[in-house]
Order: sequence, then C-alpha cells, then structure tokens
Amino acid sequence: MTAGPSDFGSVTCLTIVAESVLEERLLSVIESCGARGWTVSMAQGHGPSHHGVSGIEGGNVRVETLVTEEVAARIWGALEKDFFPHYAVSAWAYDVRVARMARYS
Amino acid sequence: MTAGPSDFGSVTCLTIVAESVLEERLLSVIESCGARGWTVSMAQGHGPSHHGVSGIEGGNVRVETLVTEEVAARIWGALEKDFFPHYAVSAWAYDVRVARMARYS
Amino acid sequence: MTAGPSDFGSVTCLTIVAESVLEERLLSVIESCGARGWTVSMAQGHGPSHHGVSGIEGGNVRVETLVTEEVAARIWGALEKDFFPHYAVSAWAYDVRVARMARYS
Amino acid sequence: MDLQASLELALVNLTSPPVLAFVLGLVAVALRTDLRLPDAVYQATSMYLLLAIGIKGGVALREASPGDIAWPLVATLVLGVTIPVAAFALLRVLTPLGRIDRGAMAAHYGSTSLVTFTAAIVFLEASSIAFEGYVATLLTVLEIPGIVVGLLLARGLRGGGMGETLREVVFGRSVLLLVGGLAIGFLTGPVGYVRVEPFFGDLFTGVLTLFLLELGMLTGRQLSALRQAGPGLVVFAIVFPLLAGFAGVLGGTLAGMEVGGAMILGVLCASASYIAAPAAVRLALPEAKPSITLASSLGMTFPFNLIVGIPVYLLMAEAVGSW
Amino acid sequence: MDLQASLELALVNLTSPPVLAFVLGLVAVALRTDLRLPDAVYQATSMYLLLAIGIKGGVALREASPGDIAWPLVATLVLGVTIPVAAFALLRVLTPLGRIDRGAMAAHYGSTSLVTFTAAIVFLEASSIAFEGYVATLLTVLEIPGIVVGLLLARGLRGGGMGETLREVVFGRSVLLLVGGLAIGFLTGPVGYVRVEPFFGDLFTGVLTLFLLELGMLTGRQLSALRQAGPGLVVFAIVFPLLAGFAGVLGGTLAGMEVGGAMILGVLCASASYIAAPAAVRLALPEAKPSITLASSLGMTFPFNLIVGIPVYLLMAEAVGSW
Amino acid sequence: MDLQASLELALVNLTSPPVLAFVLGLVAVALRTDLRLPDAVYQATSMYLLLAIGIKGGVALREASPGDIAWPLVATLVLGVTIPVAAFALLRVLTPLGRIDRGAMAAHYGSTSLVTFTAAIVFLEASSIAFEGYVATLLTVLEIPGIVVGLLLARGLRGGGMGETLREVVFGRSVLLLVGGLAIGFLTGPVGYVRVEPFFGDLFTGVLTLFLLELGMLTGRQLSALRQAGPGLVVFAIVFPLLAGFAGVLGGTLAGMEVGGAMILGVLCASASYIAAPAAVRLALPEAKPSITLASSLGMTFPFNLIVGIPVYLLMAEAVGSW
Ligand SMILES: Nc1ncnc2c1ncn2[C@@H]1O[C@H](COP(=O)(O)O)[C@@H](O)[C@H]1O
Ligand SMILES: Nc1ncnc2c1ncn2[C@@H]1O[C@H](COP(=O)(O)O)[C@@H](O)[C@H]1O
Ligand SMILES: Nc1ncnc2c1ncn2[C@@H]1O[C@H](COP(=O)(O)O)[C@@H](O)[C@H]1O
Ligand code: NA
Ligand code: NA
Ligand code: NA
Repeated sequence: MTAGPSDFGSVTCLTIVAESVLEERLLSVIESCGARGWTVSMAQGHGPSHHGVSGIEGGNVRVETLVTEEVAARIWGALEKDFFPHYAVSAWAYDVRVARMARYS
Repeated sequence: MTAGPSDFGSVTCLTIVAESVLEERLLSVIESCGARGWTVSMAQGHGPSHHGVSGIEGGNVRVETLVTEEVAARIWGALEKDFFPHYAVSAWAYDVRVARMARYS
Repeated sequence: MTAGPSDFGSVTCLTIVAESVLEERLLSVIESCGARGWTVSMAQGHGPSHHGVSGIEGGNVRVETLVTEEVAARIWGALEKDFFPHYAVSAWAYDVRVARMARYS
Repeated sequence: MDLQASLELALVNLTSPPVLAFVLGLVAVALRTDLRLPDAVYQATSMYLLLAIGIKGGVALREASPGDIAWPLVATLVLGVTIPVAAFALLRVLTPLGRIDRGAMAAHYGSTSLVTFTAAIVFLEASSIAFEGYVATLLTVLEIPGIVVGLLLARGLRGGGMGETLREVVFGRSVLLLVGGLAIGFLTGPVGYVRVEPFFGDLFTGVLTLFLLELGMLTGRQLSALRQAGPGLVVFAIVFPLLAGFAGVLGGTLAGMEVGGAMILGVLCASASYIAAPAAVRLALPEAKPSITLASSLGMTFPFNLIVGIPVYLLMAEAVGSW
Repeated sequence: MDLQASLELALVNLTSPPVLAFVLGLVAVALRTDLRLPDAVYQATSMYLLLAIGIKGGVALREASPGDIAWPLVATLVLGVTIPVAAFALLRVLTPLGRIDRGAMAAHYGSTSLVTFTAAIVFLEASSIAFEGYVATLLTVLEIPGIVVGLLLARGLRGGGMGETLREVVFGRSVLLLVGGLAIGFLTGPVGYVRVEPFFGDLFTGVLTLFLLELGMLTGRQLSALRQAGPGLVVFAIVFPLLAGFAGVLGGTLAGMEVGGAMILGVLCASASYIAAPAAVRLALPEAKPSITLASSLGMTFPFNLIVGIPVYLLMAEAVGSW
Repeated sequence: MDLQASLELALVNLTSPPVLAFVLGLVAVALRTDLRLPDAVYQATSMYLLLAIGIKGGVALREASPGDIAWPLVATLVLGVTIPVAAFALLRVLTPLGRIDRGAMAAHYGSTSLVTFTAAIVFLEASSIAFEGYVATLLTVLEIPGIVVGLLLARGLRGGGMGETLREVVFGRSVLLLVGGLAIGFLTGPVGYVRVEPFFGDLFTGVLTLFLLELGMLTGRQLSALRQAGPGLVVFAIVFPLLAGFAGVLGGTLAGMEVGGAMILGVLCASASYIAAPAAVRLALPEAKPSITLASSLGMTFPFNLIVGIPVYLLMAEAVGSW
C-alpha cells in the first residue's frame, strides 16, 4: 500500500484477552496509557494459568487497540505490573497498516 | 511454513470495525471489490470520532476479509470515499499466511 | 519492544474460522497438537466453498491460538488432513510478539 | 378531570416499571456502573418489541370494521406527512441547524416512538380509559412516511442514491418486523393470537422494562451532548411535542376516535423515533450529527413525553372531545 | 370429517403464528432484508425448545401407565429403524445420489422435526381433538435411532471412527437436552412442572414463532439449491412423507392410540429433522452435501407437511381408525 | 413436623426443576457434552434474576409496615457483619489457608446465594408454609456487608486501593440491579408490579432452571478442584452452613419473624454467594485462589444446602419457634 490522499502508516495492534470482570479496569488503563480507541468483543478461552472462573463471570473479554509503539510499551508495562501476576490475561502485539494515522497517535 | 501439498501463500487480512447499521453495505462493497469471503462478529468500541450512537443500533460490527493486495487497495479506496468521511469506521491491514491460495484470489 | 523483566518473544497466531458444529473437535485437535491455550468467539461468515449450513448450527466459531512454529505446522497438517477437504474452514497465520514466552511453548 | 386526578395519573405513569427502569439506567451511567445488556440480547429484544407491536396491531385491525378505521388512517397519513415538514420549518426559526440536520430531526419527529406509545397504553389501561384496539395499526402506519419525508427534505427530490436509501429504509428490519407482524396478526386473528399471547402480550411490559434500562443508559451517555445543544434545540424538544401532540389529538377527534384513541394519536405524533429513524438517517444522511438528534429525541423529548406529555395529551383529548 | 371441515383445519394451520412467521422469513430473504436473530439468541432458543419439549414429555410419561405406553413405544422404535432404511432404498430408485448422500438423507428423514410436531399439537388443540400426552415422549424416542441407522447405512458397520461419531451424536447437546428434559419432567412430575409451566409451557408457541422466523430465512437462502435438486428429489420430498406418515398412523393405530395420537405419530414419521440430524450428519458424513439434505428437508418437506401434510395425516388417522 | 413429612419435603426440593437442571449440568460435564448457554444470554439471565429479585423485594417492602421490618433488618445487618468474621476465624482453625484466601472465603459466605434463596422460597410455597414477603428485601441487604467485611479482613483497613475496590463492589452491576430493582419495586408498588409480573414473576423459576443448568456445568468443571481441597475445607463447607443457618434462624425468630421467615433468614446466612462475591473478590483480592472458593461454595455448600440444608433449616426454625 503506498501513500495516497490519506496518511497511511504503521501502528501496533495490541490484542488483550482477559476475564470479563476486568473489562472496565482494562479499558481505563488502556485509555490512561494514551490509547485513543479500542474494540471489545466477547470470547471464551482456555490457557495455561486458567483459573476456571471466567465462566461464572460470563466468559472472557477480547480487547483490540491500535496504538503507537510508545503507548503499546506503556500498556505492556501496566499489564506486567497489575494484570499478568494475578489474573487470567493473554496479550499479543503485531504491526498493522492503517490510513488516517492521526487517529491513532 | 514451507510449501507442502497445499499452495501456501501470503494475502492481506483487512479488518474493518464499523457501526453495525453499515453491515450490509460494507459486505456488499467488499464483495463488489472482489473479496471472496469474510468473517463477521459483534463488537463494542470507542474511537476518536466516536459518534456515540452505535449503542442504539446494537453496537459495532467487526469484519475480517482475506484478500489479495489489489482487492485490499480497492476496498481501501471505497472506504476512503464512502465510509471514512461520514461514519464511525476503523480499518487495518496486515499480511497473513494461508494455505489454498486459490480460495483468496 | 525490547526485552524487559518478562521474556518477550515471537510466536505464531493461528486463526481458524469454522462451522460451529466443529468447535469441540477443533479444540481437541489443537490441544493434542500441543497448543496450551486458545480463545474462541462467535462469528458469521461467507466463503468460496460456503455450504450454507452454518446458519442452522448457529453460525461459525472463530478460534485463535498462539503457538510455536512447530505446533502451528502440526495443526496445519491436521487441518489439511481432516478439515479442509470436507468442511467450511478458513485458517490464517501471522507472527505476533508476546511476553512470558514460556506460556506458549 | 380535575387537577388532582391528573396529577395522580401523572404519578401512575412516572412510577410504572418501564419509566423507573429508564431512570435507573440514567443513574447507572451517573455512578459509572458497568452495566450493559449484551448486544445480541439487545438486538433480539428490539426485534421482539417490533414484532409484538405489529402482531397486536394486526389482530386489532382485523377486529375493526373498515368504516371505523378509514378516517383515522387518513388522519394518520396526513399527520405523518405534515409533522416532519412543520418540524423542518420550526427548526429553521429556532436553531442554526443546517438543511441536513434539520431533515434528520424531521425524520425522527415525523416517525414515532414505540416506547412512548406503549407507556401511553399502559397509562390508559391503568386509568381504565377506553381506546380503539387498532391504534397499534396507526403506530405502524405512522412509522414510515415521516422518515421518508424527512430524508427528502434534507436531500431534495433529486438527491443521488435516494432510491437505494429508500429501499434500505422500507425493506429494513424495523419496517419488515412491524409490517410483517401486522400481517401475521391480521391473518391469524384472535384465535391464533391466543396461543402466542403469553409471549407477545403478557411479557411485553416486562421486556420493555429491560429495554428501557438499556435506553436509559444510552441516554445517560448522551447527556453531555445535551449541554452543547443550543437553547433553541431545548425549546424545540419541549414545544414541538406539544404542538404535534395537539395536532394528533385534533386529527384523531375529527376522525371520530374516542378520547383514549385521540390521546394515543397525539402521543404518536408528539413522540420521536429511536429505533427505525436513527438507523435510516444514519444510512441516508451520514453528514447529520447523531448526537444532536439523539440528545433531542432521547435526551429531552422522550422523558418530557413520559413525565409531562402523556397526561397532558389526555387532558387535551378530553378538552377537544368535549367541544 | 368432510372436505369443508378439513379445509378449515388446513387454514387454521396455515394461519397459525409460527407458520406465518416462517413465511415472513422467506419474504425477508426475497426482499433482501438484513434480519437475523443473533447467534447467541438462536442457540439459546433451540436449547429452550429442546429442553421444554423434553420436560413436557417427561411429565406426560409419568402420568401414563406402563401398559398404555408400551406398544406405542415399540411401534415408534420399529418405525425409527424402518423409515431410514425405506428412505435409503427409495432414494436409490428415484435419484442418482450416492451412498453417502442417501445415508445423510435417511438420517434426516429417520429422525423427526420438533417444529412440525409442535405445529401438529397446536393444530389438534385448536381443533379440540384429543391425543395422548406421552406423544412428546415418542418424539424423544424417535429422535435418535433414525440418525444412527442413517449413518450406518452410509458408512457400513465397519466404517472407521463410527464409535467416536456415535458418541458425539448420542452425547451431543440435542439428545442431552431432550433426554435430560425427559428425566427432569419425569422426576418433577405435574407438581413441580406447575412452577415452570409459565416459562416452558405458556411461552412455547411464541418462542417457536421467533425461531421459525429465523428458520424461514435459512430456508429462503437455500431456495437456490432447490433448483439444482433433480426432479427425483422433489418427488421424494413430497411422496416419502406421505408414505412414512401413513406408516406412522398405521403403527400408532395398531398400538392402540387414539386418532389424535396416531396422527401425531404419523407426523413424527413424516417429518425430517433439522436440529439434531444436520449437526450429526455434518460431523459423521462430511462428504455428504448439506445443500441437498437441507433443500429437501427444510425447503420442501417441512412446508409441505405444515401446509398439506398435517391435515392429511389427520384424515388418514380418522380413516384408519374407523376400519 | 415428623421425619416422614421432612423427608417428603426434602424430596420436593430435590425434584424441583431448578435442582434437577443443576444435576443435569453436572451430568453433561461428566459425559463431556458440548453444552453451553452463550455468554450473552448467560449475562442477560443473571441481570434478569437480580432485577427480578430486587423488584419483588421492593414491592414486598412497601407492603410491610416499618414496625414489622425494623428488627429483622437489624438482625440481618448484625448477621451480615458477624458471619464473615466467624467464617474467617473458623477457617483458621480448620484449614491451612492464608489470610487472603480466608478473607475471600469470608466474603463469599458472608454474602448470600440468590439461587439457594429462591429454592427455599419454592420449597416453602410447595409446602404451603407462610413467610414474610419482605424476605427478598433482607436478601438484598445481606448481599453487600459480608463482601465488604471479607475484603477488609483480607486486606486490613489500610489496604491500598480499598476505596476504589469498594466503589467497584458497591457500584457494581450486581448491587445496582438489586438495589435499583428494590427501588423500582418500592416505587411502583403492587399496582405497577402487576403489569410486569408475567415477566419478572411467573417466568422466574423457569429462567432459574436454565441458569442452574449452566451453573451445574460450571460446578462440574470445578469438581477436580474439589479433590485438591483438604479435608478441613470439606468440613467447613458442610459444618459452617449449619452454624450460620442456625444463627440466622435464631436471629429471625428473635426479631419476631414467622417460622417460614426465620427459616429463610437461616438459608440466607447459610448460603454462599456466587454472583456478586466472585466478581468482587476477583477484583479486590486477585491473589486469592478462585478454585478454592468456588469448589467450596458452588461445589459443596450449594448442593448441600439444596439437598440437606433447606429442610434442616425449616426443622430448626420449627424447633426454635416452639421454644
Ligand atoms: N496460547 C493461547 N492462544 C490464544 N489465547 C490464549 C492462549 N493462552 C491463553 N489465552 C487466552 O487468555 C485467557 C487467559 O489465559 P490464562 O491466563 O492462561 O488463563 C484464556 O482464557 C484464553 O482466552
Ligand atoms: N485505536 C483504535 N483501536 C481499536 N479500535 C478502534 C480504534 N479507534 C477506533 N476503533 C474502533 O472503530 C470504531 C469507530 O471508531 P470512530 O470512527 O473513531 O468512532 C470504534 O467504535 C472502535 O470499535
Ligand atoms: N476470504 C475470507 N476472508 C475471511 N474469512 C473467510 C474468507 N473465506 C472464508 N472465510 C471464513 O471461513 C468460513 C468458511 O469458508 P468456506 O470454507 O469457504 O465456506 C466462512 O464462513 C468465513 O467465515
Ligand atoms: Na412523531
Ligand atoms: Na421422520
Ligand atoms: Na451467607
């Protein structure tokens, strides 16, 4: 994809899957780290540290947020500090191409 | 992954998140641009241009479509022309590896 | 992202979309191939070999699993052998960055 | 009816479970509580409400003689075309909104609110005031013309893509469920209806309560937009329902309806849509700002009608009826 | 019953809300309307229907004496094994379908349709014709053997992986809900049932109406596959239900059931499954083409049974009963 | 009441549809059946249950005179603070659990179980034993203090972030729905309630049955955790409900409640929460192991109360009442 009338660019897509009871907290952490948007959907899951309780809370929540590299690093930091040690959370990051870069930075 | 009996290859995965009222339109645009398949799920979201109305329409729709580079460029063009200026829409693209390339081109 | 206190690394994210009747089978195949976790959500879809029956089964299932390259290759093999020839299934793979590598290998 | 009785009726309306659930939704947002009806259930609930109201309207239509319903239908159609034009014109006087936004508003106020209608029905039944069963038919009839007129006012007759948009509206899910329900109710009649009444009839107010909880939360999240609305919009959101409501009461009375029926037609005219219209306007007039239409229709006119309007339209109907 | 009365009964059936909703679903697809019951709600709805029918069957089973139900159970089991074999054989004569596809069809037609069954119940109740309460038990019993026989016909006894597939079918969610519901109903009896009757009993027809709206849309989307079906398949989809229905009526009458009960057993035999069978066949016979089985069972046999079949099986039952 | 009558009542409880559905859920997991209420529906169902119970409590509260309810309210508050402290202390004696896990357990056992409460109501109604309508109010009152005390025991008064956590609990969705429902019920009263009773009242047991099916499956998946639980935890899960139940019965009787009402207060005290508490504890005490609390509350105490506890608390109430 080459630059057109829009300002194309590359940002980080960070996907976070967590017990749904954490939804509100997760979103406010993401926001306070500088993310300007996110997409949330419902999911079920299983993982190595699975606590087996997400069922009683109504499953998992799957959050995607497109952010700059710095914001992504800040969110990772918050996850490592407040979420990974205690909760059932998985997260992964990859680079994606977007139009209208200004929306994500 | 190395080429096996199937024809492995690389295509673009284009993810589009939009107010759910646009679902039908979005899918027909995607199809007319040459996409041969798509996957749709329900989502909630928040973004910089958030109009705050997706709630009343029942949330957002999240569309993934695996397409060739040319088809992706065509869909981007249609998004820039008919969707980005007016609607709450986010889109991002990245490269993925698939088997059975023929299905996507 | 640079290595921090966590062990960052790169794994394969394999996304599989299939008729929902296959959910249980798919997950047990994934597990027996060595995946240690997965995330499942509901989806609708359309594809080139669409059999038009996913509706009666309640739609599609969308599975994401983060695995090492070897496990991914094993799952691909199982998909090619037992799923692709008969069922409505799409799958794609891409590389993602994770923390706590040990969880995925 | 004396003042005391009116106040008592207003209180009955204010303390009905659906209205209280709406308030609870506002409170939930104010307290920043993470409450949300899942989208899948929200969508199914609105399908249920549309289908149920259609079916009931169809059953009632079948029981009405063509002679009874002809004039009310004519009155409804005339009102359905006039009201959006009036809204469009009044907004030009009261607000600085442009053509597109005024057209969007006209579409909302020209169409009608299922929930306000139902609150009015609940109110009349609680007060033991009779009304014609076919009012649910009028609701269905009033749903569409206002939207079409509003879109035409915004776009002009030669607006590109109007044809496709009208197709999206007229064959959209809201209209299909309402009209389809009407047909089902008409064809099945009271005999067939009796078997689905526990589902589509008895549960209606309860499901509506759940739906209004969610709508209250949506409104709560729009309240900030309210502040941006100029004073002209606030005036419009309060005054226009009274004018349109009076027109509806008058039309209904002239068409020979009972006091209860004329009041309901007033409510239909006074209320603004927030199921069918927002989706249609969003598709057809993407440049219109939904925050304005929703702040006005859901944030001001809807609670105004629930709390003040409904008893007022009844007083109007009684006054006009006794002329 | 004379012709006039039969036609009237057919009309009652045609204008019941569930059938009309099915037609509305077809219309929605024809108009290209974006209507869809969200998957989460669709899945919950089918869970509800299976559990409700099971519970009702269980309550009725408890009220039936073993002597009453023994022969009908035997008849049902015999029919459950015979019908898929007959379907498999007839398809060989009428169509060019291969072994696998004929086995898939046999599994569908050997099993039974919850919705057709319910329409027949609604029909009998609307016509005030008595029938045995334990017919819901027969539905549960007939659900499974036909699927197993169909799969065996397709795969042969030595088919690899049959064991695992049978496990998936027999311990699958449909059977678990039906059999589990049967057990719940049987253990709780009429006393316990009374507390859940408003949910599992009174709402049933209404929920079914919503479900049939979705099923109508699914069928509408399959209609193109209908055109590809050869004439032999069309003949099968119409003629086989009549044959199987007659066998069911005969079996029921011989087993000592009333006219209404024998008619229901005919309906069970005549109808083809589209909840349990498609999932089972999909898992066990992936090479079978679902478009063929669905076009036949949902696209032709289901509407045929609803419109023509149900009154015809009643006429059969009356004729056979008066021999 | 003699032993025979007690056993009969126990049987009534055991064979009620909700309890049987719970068992079916256990069976489904044992058979490895892929049954799952979709998350969207599960969440909506729990919203429904909380709102319905709140509304009913509010309606009853309005009908109770302040004099009637003052002492029962005091008794409930005292019990709500005492019970978690007692649980915390007893766990120290019986188990090797640390402070955090004991606090988590105290929060669960200090709060109360909506489902056990409802089973007790169903049980009393089936046995025609009278009880005060405002017991639903007591349920709401008892929901929160136990959680707060449990968290404080775990964290200490100066625990960082307690304020924010308490906000999350007190303004969380469970409490908002319960308290909001209470307010709706109180404000609308019996007159308004009658219109939503078919939804919030008549359907309650049926919806609960569906919910317990899912809860049974959740419990089934926790059963492996049960094996890890030491013998001390097993003793606690059985003995503590009896102690707390007795305290509740005593408190209710002293507060002047009828036998039925005192028994319900006993049930409230004896039962452990699994809607509000798990979410609150998860947020506030992430280091606590949910497998322990759930295995104990859902895996042992819940079935124990359903099967043995409910009739036993009634016997206690009768014995204490006749002192
Ligand atoms: N390897 C994986 N691939 C995809 N999703 C995963 C993986 N591991 C964990 N998850 C998701 O993350 C959630 C929390 O995982 P855990 O912390 O291991 O319980 C799970 O419920 C899954 O939804
Ligand atoms: N930075 C982002 N990351 C992920 N999703 C986003 C982002 N920004 C917007 N979205 C999604 O796109 C939708 C429309 O965004 P907007 O056009 O800004 O209202 C939102 O409701 C989100 O679901
Ligand atoms: N090009 C594509 N992009 C995204 N999803 C696809 C694509 N093709 C197929 N799918 C998904 O895979 C499912 C099965 O596809 P098919 O095997 O072609 O019927 C579809 O229902 C879609 O959800
Ligand atoms: Na109006
Ligand atoms: Na059959
Ligand atoms: Na307790």
